[in-house]
Amino acid sequence: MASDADTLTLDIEGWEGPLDLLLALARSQKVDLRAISILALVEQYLGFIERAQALRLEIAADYLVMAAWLAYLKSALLLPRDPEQEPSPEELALRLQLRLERLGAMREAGARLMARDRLGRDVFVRDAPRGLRTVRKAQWQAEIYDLIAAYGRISARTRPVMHVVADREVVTLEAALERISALIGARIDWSTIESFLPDGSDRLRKSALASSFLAALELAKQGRVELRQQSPFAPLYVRALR
Amino acid sequence: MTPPDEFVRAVEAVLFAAAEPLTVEAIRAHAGEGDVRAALARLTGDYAGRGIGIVRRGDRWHFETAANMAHLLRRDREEPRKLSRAGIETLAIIAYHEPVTRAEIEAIRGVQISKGTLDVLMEAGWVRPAGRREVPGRPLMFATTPGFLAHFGLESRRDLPGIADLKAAGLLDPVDLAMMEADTALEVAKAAETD
Amino acid sequence: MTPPDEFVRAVEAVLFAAAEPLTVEAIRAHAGEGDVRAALARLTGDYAGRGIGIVRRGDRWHFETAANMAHLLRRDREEPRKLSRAGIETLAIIAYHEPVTRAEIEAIRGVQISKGTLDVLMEAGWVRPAGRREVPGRPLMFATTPGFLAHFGLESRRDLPGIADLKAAGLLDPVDLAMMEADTALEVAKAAETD
Repeated sequence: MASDADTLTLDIEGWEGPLDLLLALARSQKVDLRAISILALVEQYLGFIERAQALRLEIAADYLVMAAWLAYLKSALLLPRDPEQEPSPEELALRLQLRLERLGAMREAGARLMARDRLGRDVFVRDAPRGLRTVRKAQWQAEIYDLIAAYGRISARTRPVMHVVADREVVTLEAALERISALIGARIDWSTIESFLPDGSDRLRKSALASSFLAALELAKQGRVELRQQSPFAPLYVRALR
Repeated sequence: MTPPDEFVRAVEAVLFAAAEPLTVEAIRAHAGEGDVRAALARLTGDYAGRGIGIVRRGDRWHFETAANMAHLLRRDREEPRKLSRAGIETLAIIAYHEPVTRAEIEAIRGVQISKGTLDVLMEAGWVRPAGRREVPGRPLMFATTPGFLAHFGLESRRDLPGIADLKAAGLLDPVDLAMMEADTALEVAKAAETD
Repeated sequence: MTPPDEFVRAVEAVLFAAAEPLTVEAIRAHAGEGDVRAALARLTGDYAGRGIGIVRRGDRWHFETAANMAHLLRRDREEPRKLSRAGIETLAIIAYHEPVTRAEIEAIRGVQISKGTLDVLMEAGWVRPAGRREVPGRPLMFATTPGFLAHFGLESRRDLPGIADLKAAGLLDPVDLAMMEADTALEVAKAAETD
């Protein structure tokens, strides 16, 4: 099995995403997709990504996300059960297998479709049919594709393509963090978040409020402040945590 | 009637699929070695009394509908005609924006439309006058018909793909845009010439 | 074999002369009153084993050459449009699952559909927009066309290769986007933790 995996070229470009790569690896197990070993498949995938990384190939983020998820799945399958966990690792493994089966089935179906006797390649209609007298006076023809392609064409022609976002002046999160960190030590009791806003400048008020709110959340996460609010949309209070 | 042998079947298929009447040599070039004349004689017999048949015109052979079937087919035959680009664009604008006036259509298309364009759409039964807009000049508005929905297999106008769908399908590609603009410039130039 | 009666001959001639596959109603509009279905059954029998035949594609009928004549006729003919792998898979997914949304196609393939893939299938006349799914966002659905059946020589979607087995194996069940999204959410959560 290892040798099969080795023969796969390390050309990440050749795969249409992680699921495609997983399907190719699963196929290399040379068993029915319903009988593949998910653990072995996870090993193969992680090994593949490791080798690609060792060769310093650039790997798209979705491959790494899949690698992280598969690593998680592997540990969940191997570690003692957590009965609370929903869905169970077995369920997740089954879903992965089902997705591979489904993709595999559609790939095969596509190949079988393409191999059929196709009109214009294998079977033919008359090359120059004479056509029938039409029931209506003139038979104007157009397909739905023509219609929507035409609208796309008009929209593309008339729609501005460039979108320029004006560089707006804002109060940055860093500035708000600095300001609240500096002020919070001096306050003893709860203060509203608005009381931390810089004076004056009505122009930047909304931006300052948004940044200060984020800064307060960040400081709470760091365990430096605590937050209080009576009800939704009620004033938000901040106090240093001691 | 005994079933035809392989060679007769081949001659039959070749004659059927051909774009024009074929000589015996041309038939042989496709059907392979065999007695083409005998096969043609056999086929002529097989099709006697049917709705279609094999006929000889000079030294060429072809399939034709039987002569006494002509009344079903020949009378007032009109070529199916494909809608012009101006026609399909105008129809698309009406479908997406109805009801619209002619001036609005021109504003969206960025090009004037000729009177014939709307006439064709109405003749096809896809577009109808839909009242007048209550602005100075009271211009006529246009909208699509149930026949339009039927022809394009739509249940309602809401089934038309939206701008986001078009974009996702690659129908709003900026690359095309450059090409289209070139086309439009050409069209305008041509229109100016013919005026 | 008894010679065909006038009505069968008329149906035969109409089908032969038509530029595209015809529905029973369209045949009747030309051939006049009569049992069109019986005539089609009779003709199908008459042409069995010949070099050409009458076939059914969806609810339409047409004449075409027999499949095993391909080797004689294929020469000097252009290959029909070559589809990319993504195009073939997308077409298969639409045909076996129709109607499906773009998101469902992407969930099965595990990758986004690149621009142009659906476009090419629609341009080929094999795929069409087929209404919207009544879920948030009202995404457009896609389905195959009569042209798809005609091109791939299918009497109906039931004739899609292996469709009965796939259905029995549960591989054509509606795509559970929520389930796939749940997996993805987990993926992202895990990825965030490992960062």
